[in-house]
Amino acid sequence: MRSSLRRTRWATALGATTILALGACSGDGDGGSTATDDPILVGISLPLTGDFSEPGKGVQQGYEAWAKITNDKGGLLGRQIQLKILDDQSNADRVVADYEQLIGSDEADLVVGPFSTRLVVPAARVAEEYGMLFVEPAGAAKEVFSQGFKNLFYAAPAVANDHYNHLAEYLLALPADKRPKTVAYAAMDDPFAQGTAYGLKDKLEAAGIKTVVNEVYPPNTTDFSSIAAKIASSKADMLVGGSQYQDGVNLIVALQQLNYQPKLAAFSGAPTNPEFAKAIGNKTEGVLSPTGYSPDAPYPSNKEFVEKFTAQFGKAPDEDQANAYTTGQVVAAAVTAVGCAEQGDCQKKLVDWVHGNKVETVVGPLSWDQTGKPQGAHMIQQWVGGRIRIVLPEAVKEAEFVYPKPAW
Amino acid sequence: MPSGALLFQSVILGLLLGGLYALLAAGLTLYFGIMRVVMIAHSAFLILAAYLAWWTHTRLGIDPLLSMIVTVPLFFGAGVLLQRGLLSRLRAITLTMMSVLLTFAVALIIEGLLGYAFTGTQRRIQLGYGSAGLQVFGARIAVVKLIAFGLAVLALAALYLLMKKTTFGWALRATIQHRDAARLVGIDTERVAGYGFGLGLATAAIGGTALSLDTTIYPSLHWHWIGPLMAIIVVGGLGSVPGAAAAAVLLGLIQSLLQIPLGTTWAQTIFYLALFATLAFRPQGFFGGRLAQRF
Amino acid sequence: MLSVSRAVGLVVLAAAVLSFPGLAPNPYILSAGIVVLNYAVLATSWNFVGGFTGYISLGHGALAGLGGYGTALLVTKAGLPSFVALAVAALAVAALAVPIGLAALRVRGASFVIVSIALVLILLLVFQSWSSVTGGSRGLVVPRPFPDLLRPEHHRVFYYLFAGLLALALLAWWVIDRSRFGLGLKAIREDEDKAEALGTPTFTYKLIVFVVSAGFTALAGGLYALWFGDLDPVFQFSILTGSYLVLMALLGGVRNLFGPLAGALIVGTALEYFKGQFGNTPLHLVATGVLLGLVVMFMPDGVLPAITGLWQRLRKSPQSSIREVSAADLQTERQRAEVAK
Amino acid sequence: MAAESPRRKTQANSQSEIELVDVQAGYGRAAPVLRGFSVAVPAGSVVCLVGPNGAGKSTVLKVASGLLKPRSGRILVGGKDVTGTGPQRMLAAGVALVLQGHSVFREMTVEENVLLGGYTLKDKAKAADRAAFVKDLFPVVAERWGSLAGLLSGGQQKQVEFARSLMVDPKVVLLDEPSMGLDPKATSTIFEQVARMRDAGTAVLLVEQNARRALETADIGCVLDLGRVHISGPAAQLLADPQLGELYLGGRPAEPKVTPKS
Repeated sequence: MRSSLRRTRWATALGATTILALGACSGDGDGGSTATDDPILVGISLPLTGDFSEPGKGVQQGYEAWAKITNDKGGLLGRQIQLKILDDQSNADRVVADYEQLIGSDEADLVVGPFSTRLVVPAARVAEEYGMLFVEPAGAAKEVFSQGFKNLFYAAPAVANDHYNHLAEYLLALPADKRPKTVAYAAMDDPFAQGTAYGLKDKLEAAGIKTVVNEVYPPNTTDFSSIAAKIASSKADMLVGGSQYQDGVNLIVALQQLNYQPKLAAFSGAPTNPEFAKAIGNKTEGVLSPTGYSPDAPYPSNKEFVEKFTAQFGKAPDEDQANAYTTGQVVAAAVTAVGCAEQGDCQKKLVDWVHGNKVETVVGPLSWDQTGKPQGAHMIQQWVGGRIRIVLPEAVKEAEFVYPKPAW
Repeated sequence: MPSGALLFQSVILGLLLGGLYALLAAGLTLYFGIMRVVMIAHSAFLILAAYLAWWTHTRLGIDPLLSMIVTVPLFFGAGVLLQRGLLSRLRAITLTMMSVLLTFAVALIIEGLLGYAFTGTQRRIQLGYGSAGLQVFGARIAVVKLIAFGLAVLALAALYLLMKKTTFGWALRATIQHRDAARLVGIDTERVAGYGFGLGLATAAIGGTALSLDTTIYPSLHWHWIGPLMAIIVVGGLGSVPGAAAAAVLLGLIQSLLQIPLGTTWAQTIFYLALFATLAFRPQGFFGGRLAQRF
Repeated sequence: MLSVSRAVGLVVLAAAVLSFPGLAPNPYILSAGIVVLNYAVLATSWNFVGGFTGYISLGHGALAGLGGYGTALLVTKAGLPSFVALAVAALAVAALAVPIGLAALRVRGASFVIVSIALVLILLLVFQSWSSVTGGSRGLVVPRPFPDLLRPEHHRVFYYLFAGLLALALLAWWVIDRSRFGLGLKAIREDEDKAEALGTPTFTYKLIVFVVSAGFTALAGGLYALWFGDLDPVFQFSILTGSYLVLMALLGGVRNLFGPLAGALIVGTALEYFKGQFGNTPLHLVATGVLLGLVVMFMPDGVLPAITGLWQRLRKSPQSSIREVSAADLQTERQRAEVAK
Repeated sequence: MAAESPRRKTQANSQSEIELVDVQAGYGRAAPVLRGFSVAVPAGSVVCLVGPNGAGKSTVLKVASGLLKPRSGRILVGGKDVTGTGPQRMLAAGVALVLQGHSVFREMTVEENVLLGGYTLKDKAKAADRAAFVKDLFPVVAERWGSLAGLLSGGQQKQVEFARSLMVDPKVVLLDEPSMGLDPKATSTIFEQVARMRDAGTAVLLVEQNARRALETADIGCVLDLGRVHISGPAAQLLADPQLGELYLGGRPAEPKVTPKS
């Protein structure tokens, strides 16, 4: 299986011994083929099973959509894109082994990132040490960018801590008597989820808004009644959940059971999920969420992406898919500009190009600082009239911000 | 300083949780009593039952409680099969150790199959009354939690009556307490042991259904349950059902109260601290049970 | 006493292990070799307790995790050189194993298993929650001991380090196996009450061997941390890791010096195979479970004793003309091929 | 004796209640423990097996109760061949075994313990009759009827075990070291109770370390050594034999002491 994918791309670059070795291993008989008509092999490791399997599969769809859409248009540099996706079982040991295999054994021309911050850092280290460009769709926590990686880029508008920037601005611009005075935070013990909540917390605390509850729960928490009891008992004006999907739902249901009614409730992951409304008994009105992506966003490539993705998978893309697609777009832009896609010196050129340029993507134009951190902010969405709409920033809003939120 | 209302709320939550712990620990205690088997797969079966309840509700559209009509007998049968078909065939000398591994293997198989059938997505039953609550002396109790607790209490009461009032219950207790003597009064201890296992697993069916009412489930959730349950049966004194029940309620209560100052994660450590303290200072457990030291 | 055939086998094995990096076609295969060696060290370390005393610990993953975190923290917080930190961490874990052993070994069998599971779970909670020290869910980055080495070179160096550690663990096991101390331990495995009645200080013996086992496990965990570079509580404190070790040791044969090593080779390969075979479904868990179940039910003594038994039977009856090719035979062949390659 | 079984009276001495004939038995592949062992327990009598450690005394009881299948030889109960049937069948045939050490169900009441003795009885009325009978025979059992068996003293527990074994109205009760771990006072009580069981019509096959004390109660003594019967005869005769005393009964007969014989 592996050998059929192994290619003889280094032929000219590395000399006769390598040709012999690889030719002997590959056994596909076309050792004489020139580099230019071979497909570009893109190596990816994703959590297709285990704890992160759900978002992992979303990311997979995004990559597959990117490969299909690009290939339908003739590929990159006239070469078809071929994805090789390995399952890392949501395990850091695995993700490293996978990238070792993709780079060392499968000799992928390009590698792109896995899902979840916990897996991005170890994966990025492998890519870094083999000198590969590493654009990733999911390592949003600030820790990712403090490791000194030079080849890493996060393909989304903003890192976790900046997700709520627009909301913070809005709240702090309110007259003092209308601002929420107390806030309860509950965040999953996950760099990404905590990052979103704490980014907002830092800004609100700096403006003198009191934190009355600050709870962190492990990712495997299933019973939120105690956390909910603390929040309800604090009677905080505002609730901020650093959540992924199910934990956010569980927390809301537990709070509803206790009849806690905040003036504002924001959750990082859950409200954009298509099943969210039903899961909390359709009492969604006024619930907030930051988002890096909206299918309705006006960016040029987005219309094509939404259309073709929907045709391919029978539903509109959401953020995970869009981030993977964005990753593909960034890599494609670099490859097209530099004119190469292979291991070796080419990678350095690709890295340099991404550092120096702005890329138009389905989540808007992206550029990065030296650590690979994107320089943007997320939009704020809110459930208004039974639909989730963009309410902040003013420039792109689809509906008016509802405050205080109605009872749930 | 937490308010009185929050304390009271936490006490109520702790008791509700403790009830469920007690039911589940009762099953584990039964297995241990019968065969000195530490049944790692108990909580995997628990999650399996929760999935079946979820499936019943989501796919068939009927109340999850009705799934017990199928799961309780099914699990009873599975328990009998597990004991007669696998565990009783292990060498007696290494039974305790090997049974741990065998039931561990069963847990892995269940987890893998659940993941295969239902994916790793977190699932939750959405009931019409899921977010309803009752006001009780200033505390609010979720209706679903009350139902889960009621189920646990009913099941425990039924188990108690069965053990105390029926011939089978007597035979099972006799088998647990002195297997050879039980054989000598004419009890078919092999068969009773099999049924005892079935009974233990049936508690997992009920517990899983209760669990599914108000929490999220996912295939690897059983690891989250097995630790506290193990701790409970050791603290309660291995082999003692009343001891396990007392330890379950007490630890559930402490966990719930500790969450106020310490948060979710640190509060969970109470189970393991209690476990280590028990083994260090009172290996036979705090609530009876005389087997721990010997086994 | 080493017989000639044993000595030859040992030399061949050592040669095979040492020549592997030269033969590995790419760094990925080399890194896979490191993973298997790491498993072999861990399974052998586990076997100090499991093999000698018959006490089955599902918690050795936690001791390896402690070794890893200990090493990492001593490097990052205390500024010790990497390998000094590794040694200190291993000693610290061995010291910590004393109170753990005091709680776990006072009781027999079932409680020991429960404690070993609880150890993993509580350490997971602590290392997740105590994020100011451990980094919690953000993980902990272990600085490279050889920052200037390229990744393939880095793999090569660590391959030999792991091979050395494996040799050390095997040697220690071999020495204990032949000692009076080892005899006492084996008496515990056969019948603890009798051993106690015959004057073996069973508790002390169990505790000592548990501490030795913990020390080696921590060394392996620490070395792995130095090689791997990233620590995350979820992966360091996993019951699954512990169960793999048990499966390896049991499959290979717990009473045999090379049993865990053979088991690590087989299980390591099997895990890769399952992963490839079942793609993106969790059926690899089912396959692992079935394998564990089969070993427990039908081969609790492991493959090495089975093969040895077969070999002896074959040697005793060389006149039997038709040689039956059994599954175990094929396994032998395959293993020999693997060891040789 | 107030509580005598009328049925037994009529049957007395007509035949042996249980008879082991030329039994070979052992464990696993090891050499046999019993090598051609034979013993007969006549109705209404106490037969006591004595002998050194490892002579095979406990093995005899395991074979006689069906826990261990003999390799060869026969077991007759009431004249019927029951060789090779399990403990359930042996119990049905009228052989009850009381195990060495404590074997009450500790976490159950004395009542539950005793009634469990009648587990195989289908007839509720008969069970009630038997319960009344054993309560009469063992006053301690009646006194502590409602308490947890585990809370009783060692001697009391032994009596509960006796009572439990008598529930099915067995022809013969096999007692394995009934005095083990008991203080001298409790030991005396236990042997008194053994005699009462016999007088109430149940034959007893007794294995004892405390050989001298046991032979004082027994009607017939058997010295077992190396897996076969060495000497057997009336218990009083064995007791009086000085050579035997030296070999198997722990030295010369003690100073004449008052032994409560009932």
